[in-house]
Amino acid sequence: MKKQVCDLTVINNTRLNHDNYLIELKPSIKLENIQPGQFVNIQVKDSPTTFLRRPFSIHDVNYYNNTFAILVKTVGDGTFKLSKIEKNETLDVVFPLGNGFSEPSKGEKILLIGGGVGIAPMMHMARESKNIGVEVHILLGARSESDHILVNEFSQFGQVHLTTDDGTLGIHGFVTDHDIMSSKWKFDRFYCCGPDPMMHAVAKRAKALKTECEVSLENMMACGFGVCLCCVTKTNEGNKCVCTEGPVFNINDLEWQI
Amino acid sequence: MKKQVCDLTVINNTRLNHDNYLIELKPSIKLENIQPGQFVNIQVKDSPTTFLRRPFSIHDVNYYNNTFAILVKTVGDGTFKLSKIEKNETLDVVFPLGNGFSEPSKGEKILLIGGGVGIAPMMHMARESKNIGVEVHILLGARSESDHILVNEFSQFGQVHLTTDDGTLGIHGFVTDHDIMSSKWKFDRFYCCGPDPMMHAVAKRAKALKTECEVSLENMMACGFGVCLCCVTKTNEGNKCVCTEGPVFNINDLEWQI
Amino acid sequence: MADLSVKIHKLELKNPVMTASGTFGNGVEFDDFIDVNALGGILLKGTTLHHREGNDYPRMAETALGMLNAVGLQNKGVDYFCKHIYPIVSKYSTNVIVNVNGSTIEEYIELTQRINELEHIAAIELNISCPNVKEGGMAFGTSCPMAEQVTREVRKVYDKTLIVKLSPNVTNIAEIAKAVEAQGADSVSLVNTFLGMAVNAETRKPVLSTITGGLSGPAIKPIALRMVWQVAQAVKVPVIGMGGIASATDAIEFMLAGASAVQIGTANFNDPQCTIKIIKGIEEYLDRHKLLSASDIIGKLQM
Amino acid sequence: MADLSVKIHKLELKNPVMTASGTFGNGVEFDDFIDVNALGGILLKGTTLHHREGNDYPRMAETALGMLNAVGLQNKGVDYFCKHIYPIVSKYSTNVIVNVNGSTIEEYIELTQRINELEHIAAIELNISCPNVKEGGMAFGTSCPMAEQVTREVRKVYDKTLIVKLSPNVTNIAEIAKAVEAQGADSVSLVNTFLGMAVNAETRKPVLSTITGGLSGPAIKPIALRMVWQVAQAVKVPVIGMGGIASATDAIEFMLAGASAVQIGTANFNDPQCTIKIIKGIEEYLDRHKLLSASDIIGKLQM
Ligand SMILES: Cc1cc2nc3c(=O)[nH]c(=O)nc-3n(C[C@H](O)[C@H](O)[C@H](O)COP(=O)(O)OP(=O)(O)OC[C@H]3O[C@@H](n4cnc5c(N)ncnc54)[C@H](O)[C@@H]3O)c2cc1C
Ligand SMILES: Cc1cc2nc3c(=O)[nH]c(=O)nc-3n(C[C@H](O)[C@H](O)[C@H](O)COP(=O)(O)OP(=O)(O)OC[C@H]3O[C@@H](n4cnc5c(N)ncnc54)[C@H](O)[C@@H]3O)c2cc1C
Ligand SMILES: Cc1cc2nc3c(=O)[nH]c(=O)nc-3n(C[C@H](O)[C@H](O)[C@H](O)COP(=O)(O)O)c2cc1C
Ligand SMILES: Cc1cc2nc3c(=O)[nH]c(=O)nc-3n(C[C@H](O)[C@H](O)[C@H](O)COP(=O)(O)O)c2cc1C
Ligand code: FES
Ligand code: FES
Repeated sequence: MKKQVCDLTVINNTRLNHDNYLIELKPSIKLENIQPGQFVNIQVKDSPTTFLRRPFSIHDVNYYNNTFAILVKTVGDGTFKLSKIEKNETLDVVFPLGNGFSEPSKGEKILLIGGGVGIAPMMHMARESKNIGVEVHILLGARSESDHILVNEFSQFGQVHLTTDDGTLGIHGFVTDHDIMSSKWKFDRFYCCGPDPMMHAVAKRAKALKTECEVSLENMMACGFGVCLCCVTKTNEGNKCVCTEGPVFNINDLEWQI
Repeated sequence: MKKQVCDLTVINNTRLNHDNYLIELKPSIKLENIQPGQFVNIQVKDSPTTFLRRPFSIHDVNYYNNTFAILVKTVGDGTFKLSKIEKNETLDVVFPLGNGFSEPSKGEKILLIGGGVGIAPMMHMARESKNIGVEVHILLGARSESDHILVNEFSQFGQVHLTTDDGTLGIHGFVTDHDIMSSKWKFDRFYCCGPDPMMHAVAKRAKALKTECEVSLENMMACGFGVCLCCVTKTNEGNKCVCTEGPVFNINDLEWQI
Repeated sequence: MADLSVKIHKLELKNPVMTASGTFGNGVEFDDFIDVNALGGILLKGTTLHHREGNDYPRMAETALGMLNAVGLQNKGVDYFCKHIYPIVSKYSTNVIVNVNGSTIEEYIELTQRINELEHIAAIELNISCPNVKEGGMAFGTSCPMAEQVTREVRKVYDKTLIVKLSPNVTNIAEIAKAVEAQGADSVSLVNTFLGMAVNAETRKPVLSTITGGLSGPAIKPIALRMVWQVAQAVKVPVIGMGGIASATDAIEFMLAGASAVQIGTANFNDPQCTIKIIKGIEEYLDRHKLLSASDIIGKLQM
Repeated sequence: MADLSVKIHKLELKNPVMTASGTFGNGVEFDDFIDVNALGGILLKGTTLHHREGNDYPRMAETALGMLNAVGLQNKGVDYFCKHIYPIVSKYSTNVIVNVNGSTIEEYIELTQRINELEHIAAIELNISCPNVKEGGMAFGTSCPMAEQVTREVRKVYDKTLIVKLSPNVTNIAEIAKAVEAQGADSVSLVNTFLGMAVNAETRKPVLSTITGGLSGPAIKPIALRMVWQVAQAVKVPVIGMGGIASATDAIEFMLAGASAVQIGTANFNDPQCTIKIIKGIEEYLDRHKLLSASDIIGKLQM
């Protein structure tokens, strides 16, 4: 759909755990064709330290109710203020932004890999992929048991695999330590979003396995729609804007040292 | 009492009319000896346009409950944010600041004149003056009937006289148009706080009547405790700081063209 | 309804609100958000003779009501511009202005000549104030002799409206403004960004790949406003003011201080529709103050 | 617990946190709020040879995370200072520094000589950067030859620690810093305020009685930090950094950029106890990063 800047109504703000909030938003215009991996850019009011908008992945879309959700992890004042937003308040949002993940084909087997709040774009991706007849596996990594959220929700769309850095839930270690990322599983595609070191590790594994792999980058952004040129990442074709030419990139196009 | 900077708990925030709020605050230290006319300086959080603290007169003191109140009129984002403060939240306040009105003597007859939110310091003044056996009259001016607040509360301490610019309540006109300010009343002192033009008009009348008159100024302040030298007013002895050498001045000391 | 039109040399602006170079892309990025033709004019992103990759990421740091950028004039060069961007921006009926950058006088001249051939480009803005490039850029804008020289040489090869964009990183901006005016500038625009820096205390490293970058946004408004006021008193050519403008009130302040038009930069990031709101706000202000035209506020600060 | 002490020439500071002149009165105004002796040093308000009334009200305008002031060095002159203020501030065990202002070289010299006689004044800060006075002030700080001359002459009559306070309103602050260092300055402090302006769009008048004033507060931090970094690389004498510091993190950023100590100005208005919090925060930072002393962060920015 066309890019918009509009006030969205908060339908729900649910605290999921100590630092994650699921905020459901309803626009007055009709949602259509939101690609998994696209994001929104939100104006945070009443925060003297938050000058620029804050970008968040579109977590899930409900076309029937005409709502979508974002998953917000509190890391600074901007996300803190957002976490306090209440039902019926409005948020000034620019959306939808960026390019989503490339669509898998019917019959393919894909692995969605989310680390920390990088799980955010994966719900919409899991839902859409299952809808078109793709076999979806979801690998979620977190620091500790209490950091794992939305596991049940993900399991509607495919088998969920878990890791924790401290071994309190699932496999002890990083996502790349999980057996699901080993050669025997033969996925057609990896889709990954999470902290940079994790995405690098996943990309390295993908290269080794010769599996197609897309990653969603979270570069710092000033505008979010391609005019400031602040959010660039190096690609084979020179600097590209993460906000408009990403945030999703095929790892083969990136100049990562892996 | 000694100047403090501390977090005060909001005991109550009562909306009095469309733009006036009465906020009751409780410090953890003991309140003593707050002079009528002294003020507090409040840090406004979550307002990107409110960089400096905002000064407010101490409206009333309840030594028994160890609380005091301020009267806030919303005029910009700082006062707007303050008006939204809720019970049990805290405010970061520097207080008590400035010098109060000079104390009338027992048996004297005084007129307290408040225009708009300039009525704020007069409640504490009225209460304290009545306590020491002074005959208190209170003259309140406002734009219109709906702008008059706290009339009943004031009437506990003396006779209340009202004016409105539009004639909807009390005498039609400015405070100086009220008969109570005519020569026949023979007040010992006028104490006045309000918009500049009003204070000038009152001062002029006081000079004509040869009545002692003190006014409380509201110059823009950066610090509130005498270090920035931004809040000065011209006096017979040169520039003086309104925050530490005022806010209350005897009109004879000011270089007003009246 | 007040007449909002203003003139910058030969340019007729239907209103005094333009966009600042580097913050508005080529305009087309805003087509989804606003009617670009409703603006007084648009400044395209900084163009150079040759393709430039710009600086490494990170190029941005958020600061107190402002931001630092270190983009470093990333652009595909003038050939690409003429072939691919010019045909697109030619569709706009508003004034389309190219922001011209060089590392040498020769580059400025050659680039200007190329732009001069483009019928639909109404003016150029000579950027002698970019703080984010190693060669040229701000060096031209912080030295009177260099500012004079580049203006003089470019003037020789350009006969449409020549705007020179000044750097605020100088002791005396009015002096530079007078110098470029004397060499034939038809207008001066100011300010470009202030050279600033951000440090990450935890990593003990500069935030930007280039260490320093250019500060923009509301934080700089008081300094920009002072400079516009000083320059407007010093020169006769029209002044285009910018620096932290985010509301109609901000724009009006710059106009009162002497700006014939304003440019909106960083505010476009926060609100892609702000330019339209600012135009409306200026109109409302004029009507409320019973003023008949935008020119009734230009330089009308009362002392 | 880390060793917080730093040295500025002969001054031994128990920690790198001082207060900025004009924002801390004579210290005594803060006795109710903090233990002034816990600070590394205090800068008293700007003093002149003769009594000055300062500028007319309004002297202040609030801006985006900053403020403009146009106080204009209101003070009662050096006689009054020696008689009434010096006896009071002598009670402090911390370093007490006088901020010295003149409209002519002769005034600077005479004032310095008077201050030189005061045993408990550890150093002077030569203010060649006040933007709010008609004569002298910033003129000395924005011209290399004048900055050199005033430093040279004052140096001749002063043998304690001589700090020269630089103006940020210049094209090349490192050059001025080098010039005053060459003339014998024992340290440079920067930045003073940026010349700015505020306009009231409704009344169409300047907000300040003096039209322009000095900008301070968080808004200026990125520019001040850049200047401190440039100056620290250019001179060998210790650099005292300031401009928008409001937290320990801010202070640490300035120290990483090369400041041996910092001054806290406008933040004192918002939180009269901020200096003490900043000292604690620096201590915590050093401990958390397992650094033994404040000097382990001075100029330790990693490129
Ligand atoms: C395309 C995109 C999609 C995103 N999706 C989500 C999402 O779905 N849910 C979510 O919770 N967050 C998401 N983020 C990150 C989110 O935008 C930041 O966490 C947020 O901007 C932080 O704002 P703040 O004011 O709370 O923190 P700040 O006070 O600005 O920063 C707090 C700390 O976080 C760091 N930080 C802030 N932003 C980033 C960033 N973009 N990359 C790396 N470090 C950063 C800062 O350096 C600082 O250390 C996304 C970012 C991008 C670019
Ligand atoms: C000693 C003193 C005592 C005060 N007591 C009270 C009180 O008891 N109750 C109360 O409601 N207000 C009082 N005020 C005024 C109050 O401080 C201001 O209304 C408040 O600071 C405005 O903040 P804001 O952010 O809402 O408005 P801003 O957005 O800062 O300003 C809104 C408008 O009000 C004007 N304005 C703001 N402050 C002042 C001022 N000091 N003088 C004149 N115009 C101003 C601005 O120029 C602007 O036009 C007092 C002021 C002083 C100096
Ligand atoms: C991300 C970014 C890129 C910019 N690129 C250019 C440029 O290419 N050429 C130029 O003259 N100015 C450039 N500028 C400066 C702006 O045009 C403007 O002068 C400055 O940002 C001040 O205005 P503002 O505070 O409204 O943003 C850029 C500014 C930003 C923030
Ligand atoms: C109200 C006020 C008065 C000042 N007076 C002086 C002064 O007398 N002498 C001086 O050298 N600097 C003076 N300054 C400048 C400060 O010392 C400091 O250099 C500047 O404010 C930047 O630091 P900050 O952002 O921490 O405030 C004054 C600043 C303010 C805000
Ligand atoms: S964030 Fe501005 S171009 Fe990507
Ligand atoms: S407000 Fe700072 S001295 Fe009065």
